[in-house]
Amino acid sequence: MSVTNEEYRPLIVAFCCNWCSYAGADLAGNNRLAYPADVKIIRVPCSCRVNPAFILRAFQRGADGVIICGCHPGDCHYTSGNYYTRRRMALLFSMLDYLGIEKERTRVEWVSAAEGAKFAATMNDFCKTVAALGENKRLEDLRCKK
Amino acid sequence: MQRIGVFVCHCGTNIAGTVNVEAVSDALRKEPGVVFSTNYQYMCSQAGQDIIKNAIAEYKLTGIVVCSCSPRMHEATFRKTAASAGINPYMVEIANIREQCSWVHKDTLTGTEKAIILGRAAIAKVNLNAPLTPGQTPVTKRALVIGGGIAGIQTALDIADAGFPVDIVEKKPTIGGKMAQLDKTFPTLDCAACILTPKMVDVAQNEKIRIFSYSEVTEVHGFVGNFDVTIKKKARYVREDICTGCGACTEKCPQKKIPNEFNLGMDTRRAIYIPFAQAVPKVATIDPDHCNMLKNGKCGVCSKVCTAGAIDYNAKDEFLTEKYGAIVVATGFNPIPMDKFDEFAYSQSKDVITSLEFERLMNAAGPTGGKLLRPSDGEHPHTLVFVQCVGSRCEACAEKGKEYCSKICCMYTAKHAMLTRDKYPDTEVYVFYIDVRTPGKNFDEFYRRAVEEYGVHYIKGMVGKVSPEGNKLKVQASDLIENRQIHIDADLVVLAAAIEPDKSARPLATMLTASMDTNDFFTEAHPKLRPVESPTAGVFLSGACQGPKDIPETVAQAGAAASKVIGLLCKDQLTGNPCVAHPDEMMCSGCSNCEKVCPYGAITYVDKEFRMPDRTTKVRRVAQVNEAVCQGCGCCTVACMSGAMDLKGFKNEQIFAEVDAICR
Amino acid sequence: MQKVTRDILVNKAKELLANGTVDRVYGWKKGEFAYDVTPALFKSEKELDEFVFGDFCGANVSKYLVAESKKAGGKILVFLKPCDTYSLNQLTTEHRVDREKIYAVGIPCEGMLTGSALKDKVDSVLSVETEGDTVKVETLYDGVKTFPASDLLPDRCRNCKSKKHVTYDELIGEDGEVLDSGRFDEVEKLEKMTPDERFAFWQGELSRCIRCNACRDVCPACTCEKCVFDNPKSGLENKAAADSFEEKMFHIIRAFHVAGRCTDCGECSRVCPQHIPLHLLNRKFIKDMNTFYGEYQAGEVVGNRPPVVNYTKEDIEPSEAVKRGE
Amino acid sequence: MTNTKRMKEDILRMSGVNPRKCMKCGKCSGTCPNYDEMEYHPHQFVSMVEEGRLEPLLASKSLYTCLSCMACIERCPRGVEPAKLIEAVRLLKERQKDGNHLTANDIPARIDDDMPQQAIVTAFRKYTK
Repeated sequence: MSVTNEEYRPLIVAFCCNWCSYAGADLAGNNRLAYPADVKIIRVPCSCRVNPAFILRAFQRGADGVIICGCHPGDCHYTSGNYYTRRRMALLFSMLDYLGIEKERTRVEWVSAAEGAKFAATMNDFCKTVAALGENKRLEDLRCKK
Repeated sequence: MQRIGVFVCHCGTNIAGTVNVEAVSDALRKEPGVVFSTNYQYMCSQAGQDIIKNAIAEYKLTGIVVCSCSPRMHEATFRKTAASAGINPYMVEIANIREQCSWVHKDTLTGTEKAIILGRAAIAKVNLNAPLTPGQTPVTKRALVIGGGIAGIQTALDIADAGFPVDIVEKKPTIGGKMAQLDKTFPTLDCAACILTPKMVDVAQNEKIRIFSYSEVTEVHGFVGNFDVTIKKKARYVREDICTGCGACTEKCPQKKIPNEFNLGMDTRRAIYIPFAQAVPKVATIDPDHCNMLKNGKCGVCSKVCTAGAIDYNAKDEFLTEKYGAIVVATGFNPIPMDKFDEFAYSQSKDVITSLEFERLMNAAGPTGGKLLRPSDGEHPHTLVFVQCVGSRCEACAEKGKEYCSKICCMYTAKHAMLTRDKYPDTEVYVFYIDVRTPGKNFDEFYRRAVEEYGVHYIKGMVGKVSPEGNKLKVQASDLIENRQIHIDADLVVLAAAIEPDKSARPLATMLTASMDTNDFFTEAHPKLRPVESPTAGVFLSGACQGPKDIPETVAQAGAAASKVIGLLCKDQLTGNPCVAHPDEMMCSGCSNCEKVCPYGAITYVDKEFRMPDRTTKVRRVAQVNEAVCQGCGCCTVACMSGAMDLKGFKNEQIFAEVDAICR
Repeated sequence: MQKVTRDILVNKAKELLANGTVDRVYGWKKGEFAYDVTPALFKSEKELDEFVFGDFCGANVSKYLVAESKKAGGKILVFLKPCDTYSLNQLTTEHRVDREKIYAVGIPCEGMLTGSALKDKVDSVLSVETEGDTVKVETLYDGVKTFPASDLLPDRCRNCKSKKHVTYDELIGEDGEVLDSGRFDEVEKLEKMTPDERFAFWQGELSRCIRCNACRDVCPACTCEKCVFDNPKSGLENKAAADSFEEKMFHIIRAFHVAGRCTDCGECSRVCPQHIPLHLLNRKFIKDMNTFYGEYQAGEVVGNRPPVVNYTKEDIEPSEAVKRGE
Repeated sequence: MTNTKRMKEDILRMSGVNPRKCMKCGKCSGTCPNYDEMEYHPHQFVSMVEEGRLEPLLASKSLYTCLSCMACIERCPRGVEPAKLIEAVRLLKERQKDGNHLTANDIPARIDDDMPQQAIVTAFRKYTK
């Protein structure tokens, strides 16, 4: 990613579960609810498919923020996947914070298939937060930056 | 290396209006593995699909990337297209450049840039895709219903009606369950036996249905379509095939003082007994705990009086293993024990009874022949107090009560009060309630009739204390509306005990790997959309084992569960989801972490022999995934430290590749 | 310092070998120096001559049982300190050892000294002796020096979590109690820093990492058949850390993989040649799990379900979890 | 914060009771052995504290007619513990009485060898606002 642009744009990776959040993102599209193009969505069957290594890899390769979206607790298509996500991410985020990495760069949001507006609002808010933090310098592979 | 074709859709102006589709297809042509890239007005149209098919043939494509609308829209379409042109449908990936790009971004420059990145991610993924084939498993066309109450009976009848064989396993000597013990049913007041016993007879006579009464499920193996179930037929010491149910033995047995479970201990039965007149199967059963012959070999009266020669004192428990395609749980409920509720003096006075005991007292076949008489002295009671919510809605102490509303008590208490006043107009009937909950067809009308026509005293407030004094029960309660404390000298106090799932449900859930909530009710696959299925494929729920229910609801759910079973048994083969977890046995450490998080019980472990590089063999414990049961959530892949467990279609390396492509 | 002597242990080993209860013994052997005692397997009474026991026998031998207990032959005798028994239980829970093949003798522990702390204080050690709480060190150039034992104790012993053996077949001496240690104090201190200070702290620590993998290789929770970092197919393969990211990546992922399974035995920090306080990463996870999901001690009971592979419907949200320190 | 609101918070803090758990079943009052002597009954305490109607409670004799038999705590199906709430209202009332009967300065004069220190501490708490 080039950073020579006059305006800094963050790079956001969003992991969305197939059943709720990905559908929520589709609904945001159907309703033409705009959010920044900085957000790139990766589809996973369930938020519990997201390995902490995926998140670290995104940061390594230059992502400035990573957000994981899943079904609301209790609504998981696979009954319990997002409960595990909640535990894993609570622990991982707390660890990243402990290592001094800005806690605003990671987020978990529960977005249902009906919450297109929430999806767009969440992404707008997250982009704004991450943009305010600036580039991710604390968790990146220096070789990936030109 | 894959040979990938990229197909960018304009979707009219839906995509092309914001995204420079030409630039996208040009940019993606340069990606590794891409041998063909084009764009077209409507990729999903017949003409668009033909472009894909022709390109597959012409460029010998092995992978397809379609940059179009959401995969939730047309992934299936393009997979079919690919399959019809001879490549594996799972070699198709969709880059969502409509819902998640052109529709949400206004600027052509950023839209185009993002579309290219999304396309790149899809190409990176397809490069690592592998052809997937859904597994096929045959279906055993037989169902098992566990529990022979009204829920189990209705489910079995409905399944049998569709032509499939069904077995009912009932732990008691007869089917019928709780409904057989009821007197009248609300809100129509028809007699429970009159509507239930014909169904029991139907079950007995239906040649598709086998009844294993006095039996229990002891082991369950296998998975949807292919369960192996071990059933223990407890020794009843009477040969079912010979016994005619004449009842001669039950009259001659010298052991007379055994509390009769069917009448909740309010009268007695013999050591050899038939639970009630309309029992199905109507055969006698010997109670081994009380039979003299079985205990010390001294008696044998029943054997002498049995003209059919059905008595067999040497009978043993029998185990049989049967195959089933589907299992329906219908284990029902019980009232909770009342002995912990000291304040209501249930253990101190015989005249404090539960509602189920009241049902038996009012029933013509009950211990009093249908006359309402006090259990202590057989006198006719004049003042009756009904207490609602005993143990229900009770958050304070879990070992005593239940946090949930038991749902049926408001209605049956109204019924009891009404029937009492109807039969005995000389009585005064008080009902103490917290709320009267009557949602249901004709339910509130029924309750109002109890108040308005039958003059039942409904008092908002709870009974604080019942103390036996002489032959009276002193009831102290509050009347919240009049803000006073009431003292009533009652003759009979009836407690609407909370109901709880049958104790057999918890071990059964473990055997079935079906999940339960903290109250031991079975959980549904989805609380709204799949209310009669358990999260474990092939296991269905019927009746009160899933939550408190009245009879019409139970019957409705029983029918719904049956229709789900029929839908399953109709299939000759089950086609699985090919995107399932798959362990790399060479790397698996056998730690069981994946097994712990699997919501479907799809993971088991085996000890397997491996050849080592030095030609020795080593036995290691490794995970096995049952592909027919796995639903592909991928939870196990993260629980696996070594990365031995991976998810087909969403492999670790595929997701890494997507991340890398996006962050490039 | 130690209340049990070498002779007690050797006699016990000889007795069990003689009566056929076991056919081999895991213990310790003298290293090159007085302070680098190493775990070793003894297969006969004669070999036991080389058996040593003293204040530097800190190595947790439970991990050696992963391979040893799967081999043919009879039972293996192993002497376990209280903290080692937690590891053995955890390994049993994960089916990594065959508990039936192990004869565990619990031994009391008064804290084990570390060679690294000693080397920080003196050079050219010839011999070390302890008398009570005083450690007498004979050196080549500086003569005899004495230190209080507490100066040479690693953090895991200064903040010992338990003197209770959670599994054993036999016990030498009296069993102790689970202690109320201050093992999370250091973590709390870090939590109270600003993110910038924390980042600087960890940057300073982790940048020293030379990726020797000693922490992983000694860790009784790291027993995977093949580590993700060694596996080209995992997408995480990384033999040597090239920059600060990869050092962090390795240690975050390693700490995450052992989260809920780490018994806080402290071996990682003991063996780290760069003196990185790796236990502070593991303890952060333990502390978080305790506060978020209720007290949990890995290895306390066989068959326990670690919090990371469990859940309740009322769990804390990740956004709340990171806010907690504010 | 209004006075009532602060008083309510004090009561809830002192008692540790959450009156919102009450489902208004009245079992506490049905249980109460001294019901007729009480102007306000246990369930009314719970709902009046929740509604913030504290003045009538503070003025009521019921504060002293509660026997503290704890039957209502024992029987409450929701674990609301009305007796603790009544006790807290009573404490609040005590603490509001007049001014400070005992100030810190008064204490040294009252200390002698026979006086247990506990008694002084208790008295100081009881007789001081």
